[in-house]
Amino acid sequence: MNAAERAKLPPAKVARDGPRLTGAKLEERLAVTWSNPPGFIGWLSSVDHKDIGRRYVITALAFLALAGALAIVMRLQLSKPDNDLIGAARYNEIFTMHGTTMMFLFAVPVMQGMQIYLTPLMLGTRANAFPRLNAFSYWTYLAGGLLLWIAFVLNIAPDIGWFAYPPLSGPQYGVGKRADIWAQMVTFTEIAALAGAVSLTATILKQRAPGMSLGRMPIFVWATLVTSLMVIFSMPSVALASGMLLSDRLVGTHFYNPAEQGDALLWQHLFWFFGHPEVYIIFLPATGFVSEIVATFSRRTIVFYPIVVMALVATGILAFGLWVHHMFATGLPRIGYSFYTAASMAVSIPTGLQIFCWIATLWEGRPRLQVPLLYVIGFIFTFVIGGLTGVMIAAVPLDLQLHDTYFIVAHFHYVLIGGAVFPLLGAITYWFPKATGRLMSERLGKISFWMIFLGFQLAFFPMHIAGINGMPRRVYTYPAGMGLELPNLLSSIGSVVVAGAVLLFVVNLIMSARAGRVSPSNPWDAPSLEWAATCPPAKYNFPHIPIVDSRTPLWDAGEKMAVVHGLRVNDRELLLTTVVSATPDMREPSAEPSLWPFIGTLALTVMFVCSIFSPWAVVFGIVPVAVALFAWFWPKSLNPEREPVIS
Amino acid sequence: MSLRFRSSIAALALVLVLVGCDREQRQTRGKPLAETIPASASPDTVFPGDANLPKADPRAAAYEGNAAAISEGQRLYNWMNCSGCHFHGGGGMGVALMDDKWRYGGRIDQIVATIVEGRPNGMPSFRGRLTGQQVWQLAAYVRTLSGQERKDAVSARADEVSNTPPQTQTKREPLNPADSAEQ
Amino acid sequence: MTEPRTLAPSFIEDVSTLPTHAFSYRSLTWWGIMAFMVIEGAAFAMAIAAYFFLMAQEQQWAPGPWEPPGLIAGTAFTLVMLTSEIPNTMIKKAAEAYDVPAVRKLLPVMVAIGLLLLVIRGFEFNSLHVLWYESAYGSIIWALLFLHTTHIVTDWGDTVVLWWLMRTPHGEDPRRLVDTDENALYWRFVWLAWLPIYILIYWLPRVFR
Amino acid sequence: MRRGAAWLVLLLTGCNSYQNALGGDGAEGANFVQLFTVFMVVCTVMYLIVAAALVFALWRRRRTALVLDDRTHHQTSRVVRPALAAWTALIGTGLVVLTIASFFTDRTNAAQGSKPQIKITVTANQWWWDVQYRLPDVSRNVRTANEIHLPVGIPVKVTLKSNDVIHSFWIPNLAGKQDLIPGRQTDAQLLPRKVGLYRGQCAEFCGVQHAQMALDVMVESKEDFLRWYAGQLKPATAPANSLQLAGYRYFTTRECSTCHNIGGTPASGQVAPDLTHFASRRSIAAGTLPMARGNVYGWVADPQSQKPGNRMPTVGLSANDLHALVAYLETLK
Repeated sequence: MNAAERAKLPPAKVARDGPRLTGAKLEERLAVTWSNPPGFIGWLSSVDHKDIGRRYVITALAFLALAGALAIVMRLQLSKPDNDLIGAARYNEIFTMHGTTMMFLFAVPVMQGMQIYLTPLMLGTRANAFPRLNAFSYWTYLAGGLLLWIAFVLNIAPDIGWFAYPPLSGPQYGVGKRADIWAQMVTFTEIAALAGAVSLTATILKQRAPGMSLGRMPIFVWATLVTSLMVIFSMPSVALASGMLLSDRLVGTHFYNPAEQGDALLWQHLFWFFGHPEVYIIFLPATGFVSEIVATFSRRTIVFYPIVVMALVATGILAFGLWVHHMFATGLPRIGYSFYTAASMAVSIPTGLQIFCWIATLWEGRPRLQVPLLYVIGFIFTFVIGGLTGVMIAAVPLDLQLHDTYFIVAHFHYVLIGGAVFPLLGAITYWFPKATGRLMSERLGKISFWMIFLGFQLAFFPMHIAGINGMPRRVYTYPAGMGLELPNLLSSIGSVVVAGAVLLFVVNLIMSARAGRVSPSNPWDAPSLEWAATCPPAKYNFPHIPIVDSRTPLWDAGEKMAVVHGLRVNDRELLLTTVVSATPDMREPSAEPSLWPFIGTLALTVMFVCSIFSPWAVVFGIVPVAVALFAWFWPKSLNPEREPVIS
Repeated sequence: MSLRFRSSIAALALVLVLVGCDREQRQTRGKPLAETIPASASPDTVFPGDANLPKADPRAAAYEGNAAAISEGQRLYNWMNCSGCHFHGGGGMGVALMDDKWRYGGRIDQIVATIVEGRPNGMPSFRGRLTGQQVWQLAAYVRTLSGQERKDAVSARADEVSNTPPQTQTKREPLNPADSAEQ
Repeated sequence: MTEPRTLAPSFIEDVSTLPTHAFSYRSLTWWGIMAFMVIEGAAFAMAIAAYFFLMAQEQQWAPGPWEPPGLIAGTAFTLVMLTSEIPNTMIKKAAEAYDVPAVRKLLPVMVAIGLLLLVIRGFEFNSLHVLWYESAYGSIIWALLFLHTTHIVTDWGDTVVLWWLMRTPHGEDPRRLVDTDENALYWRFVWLAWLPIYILIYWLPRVFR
Repeated sequence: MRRGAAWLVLLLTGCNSYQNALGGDGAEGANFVQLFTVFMVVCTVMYLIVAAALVFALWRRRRTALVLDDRTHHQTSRVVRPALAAWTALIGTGLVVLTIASFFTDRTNAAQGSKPQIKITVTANQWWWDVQYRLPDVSRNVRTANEIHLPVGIPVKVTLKSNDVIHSFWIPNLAGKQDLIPGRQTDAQLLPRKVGLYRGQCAEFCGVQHAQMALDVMVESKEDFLRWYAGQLKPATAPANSLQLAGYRYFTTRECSTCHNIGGTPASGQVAPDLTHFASRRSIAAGTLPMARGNVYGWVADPQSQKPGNRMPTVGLSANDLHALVAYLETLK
């Protein structure tokens, strides 16, 4: 029977004579089908979204620790005026490493890691779309991070700041290979982010549990969808910009050379067209965490779900119209600035509405003050300050004073730590039992929360004052007598407190993972599907794909969980549903574990690193990359087995 | 984890060590080498095409292929208005620096001597006008114009009007026979 | 802390009768391909924006001493690309009709066309009348052409492998016909993306001279 | 609460007068202070509303049952909808007010530079400022470095250029910042309102010594300014004794003059700060060191230890040459 004939048969007539399985027997078979190959090779080959997501989060936390250590070094250097703890050149490398690592190697990847881990569980599916792409995403991210940090160890770290303005990063002033390493690191991380975003988008659109229409998706999934689309639309811009920078530096193009009618501002436009959305790529998943935590710990659904979703979408769209507010001091036509001022201020409307909905949910519900909710409360108290200083610097006359000062440093740490890291820590505490099967210590959790919350205010609030007192950002020293001694000393003390709190959080993580209280499958009595899986989830996530008919399936389920039956057990079969209403549509096999994504990353790494030195590396290096990709996509041998089905 | 980690470290370290990380070392004060003018390289010991070359100067190693030194040299090349006569290596009133013809030798210490002493037919002496370190930096840059320096230490172009191909692509011109014999 | 609710399954719906492949937006990979087309489309859009940004720096375009690029190679390339949509559509239709022999016959045509395009592309680089290091104008023209060439190369490689794959027994699997269908879709993106670039490289430097 | 207290304490203890965005000593600076106050008030009110609502929401049901009520977790009480409308209206109004305030302040700032009476070109270099006063009569132009003198109450137009990378010109007391971008020309308008000494600083990261790229700004009465200007027009003081003469000789014939210019002498380098009236300035090396004999010694002897990575090489002067040079430089009032 050839393909054409087979396809003409009505689908229901396909021969099925496998055993109908259920209960423990079914789980046994599924566990075999969905397990990784044994040993280290199997570990490298894993395409399980839970493995990938966990690796992403742990790696990102390691980079957080490294970049945090650099922050402490910087704070020590700045703790008193005219300090000579570290020299100017080293300081510049350190703040570049700190910013670059935090933005590209911590904030974006950690959010994506959480999304990769949680999304399929929340959607009630067994794997994400394109699992090998997802594995490739992680390896590429790791390669980019290693490139940057190995360069730092070898004393050729970039020293151009995390936004690398040419001409300082260009061929004449960016001496050596430092700027190239920065630009290639950006290429790695942006390929990783794009690969992850493609996988997440397809997962969300096609793999939702039957009945989970768009209007019933958990808000975190909405945030993930918006974020992934933002990655898809914004990252190409920085890819192009850093590609042009590399070609300026390597083959002497003139994109950023004013003497040959290039323009240094071209970089700033391209970079911030990516760079501003990037802030929301970090922040929106955090608001997703907040919505989930608030709903669970208030024990009621989020008030005005449609408004929260619209706010996410609106923020995602507005984010692309703001980039010029990073360039108010560049002397562009003044009249155009008003538009960007208005747009930048307008962003506070959707954010303000989200905050309203959270507070209203707490007000309507019965809040339980456990650690995840404490982080949310800390988030609101802190983030709102950052949001309001953001409104200030959207105004051109204010920005011209405050731009590039410590006021800005304070602002974006309030937004990024208060707005993203606090919810992240809450989210880690919240989903920790899901990933490990054990609960984190509540007592240690509370201590570290209060330390980080108060330490943060101590470290970053005085920076507002330092900025107003005339301290530009990115200075390795400052003279005495300018009113900068006290704010800087307080900041330094606060930063040490924050570091201690983060350390305590990590201690709590490790101790609880080993010996924490064993968690039931739904320890917080949460409403969303990930809590229908066991803690930690089985490799196949769900023995039966659940059917959903509300936004809070676990609260509304009653005694029994509605599920579908009829998926293969000897094959990694997924249920695809329609994009809007999520009615069951197709069954499709998901990719098996494979070493090729890892090999593909190795080939890519060789190509990228060598292309720092010679343009020909792109030509010759693409061949092994192509070989790896084709091996990766080559279908597995045709499977003549009959179709055993579940249930 | 550990194997993958170790192998990437090894691979990257290999690449980076091969290119030499000290190639980017900034020496702001010209230490520890004494920055004086090479005594052996006075005009009467250097003749066109002379095979009687003095031994290579040990200081050369600190400047040849050093990205920071070459970059400083590039800046000085403009500051000292070398391009006024030599243009961007193509030559004009002064001799071309992009080609393989080195009347007074193309080794870095020979170029240092040329800059310090000056040469007949218009090349002024910079003795006492530049510090020793600056002269060496300048000489290191001049060598890149004919592709003598490693490509990973030079910059593709400066932020100026350029009518030469990018320096990272400059073909390495052979030095004249007398010099190649020495090497 | 409430006790975990053990939720026993209640079997509501049988999905075993659902198909295991489908064309167009029902397929999962279709969404992946769309996402990649959006990514690459965004990259082209940014490159085009950069082109206009750099154009605004100049008094005339093409600037200074540079002649606008020669038209022959670029126009020939455009014509071949447009013509290639005929076999491309045929492949797409054949795949959707499960006509494996037709797909096997037509794919080498696309491979040959890709090869021809790459050869013409070589002549295009030669007819730009400017080098990438001569001015920002040269840089952006080369960048646009280079960016598009990478798409020709990747899709050509993809088509070669697909051709090979379809000649194996795998070709009988309807899921591979979905792949073929989506490869044809991607080729449409490649030539559609070329049209604005063709105008930017070859015609604007004449119009604004 | 914590916020307000911190503001108070830190502002009172940590205030300086000569590099402070809240100084308000120029027209634009004063506009900033006004607008900043408006924003602070509005933002503080908004913050207090959010904080109060959050605290109240948490406090309201803190002792009610801990068990999930299956029946009520979807219902919304009646007050929430009006509260949402009120909140949206409040944010909307607040933003409109702030946007309008910002727009009109920006218009005022832009208008104030329309009739400048003095034109200055400031060119940024890694890591110092080249300052040139431009007059219709070119022979009366003055060139100095790292120091600007301005007469009080007179509008000034500053043309901004860069010789290398992007810098940013920022004198917080007088006005907001403006970038100096190679290949582009930008402008800043200054209208100083109060006599005094201010400090400006580069605000865009520009390389290894970005931290030490400051600018002294003297706002003087018109008479003082004119007296200073007349002084600047004069050529450099001639050496008066043999030590100074030796310094003069060294300067004009050796490494110094390759880069530095001293008006009225053969030293005519153009790539480093003009030193014609070096000793009359307040600081050395773009605000790195205060002007004092010891600092001049330290700087000339080994600039790389004072400001590592800067473009002035350590020459390796002999003790005699160093004494002579410093003696000569000190005469350049």
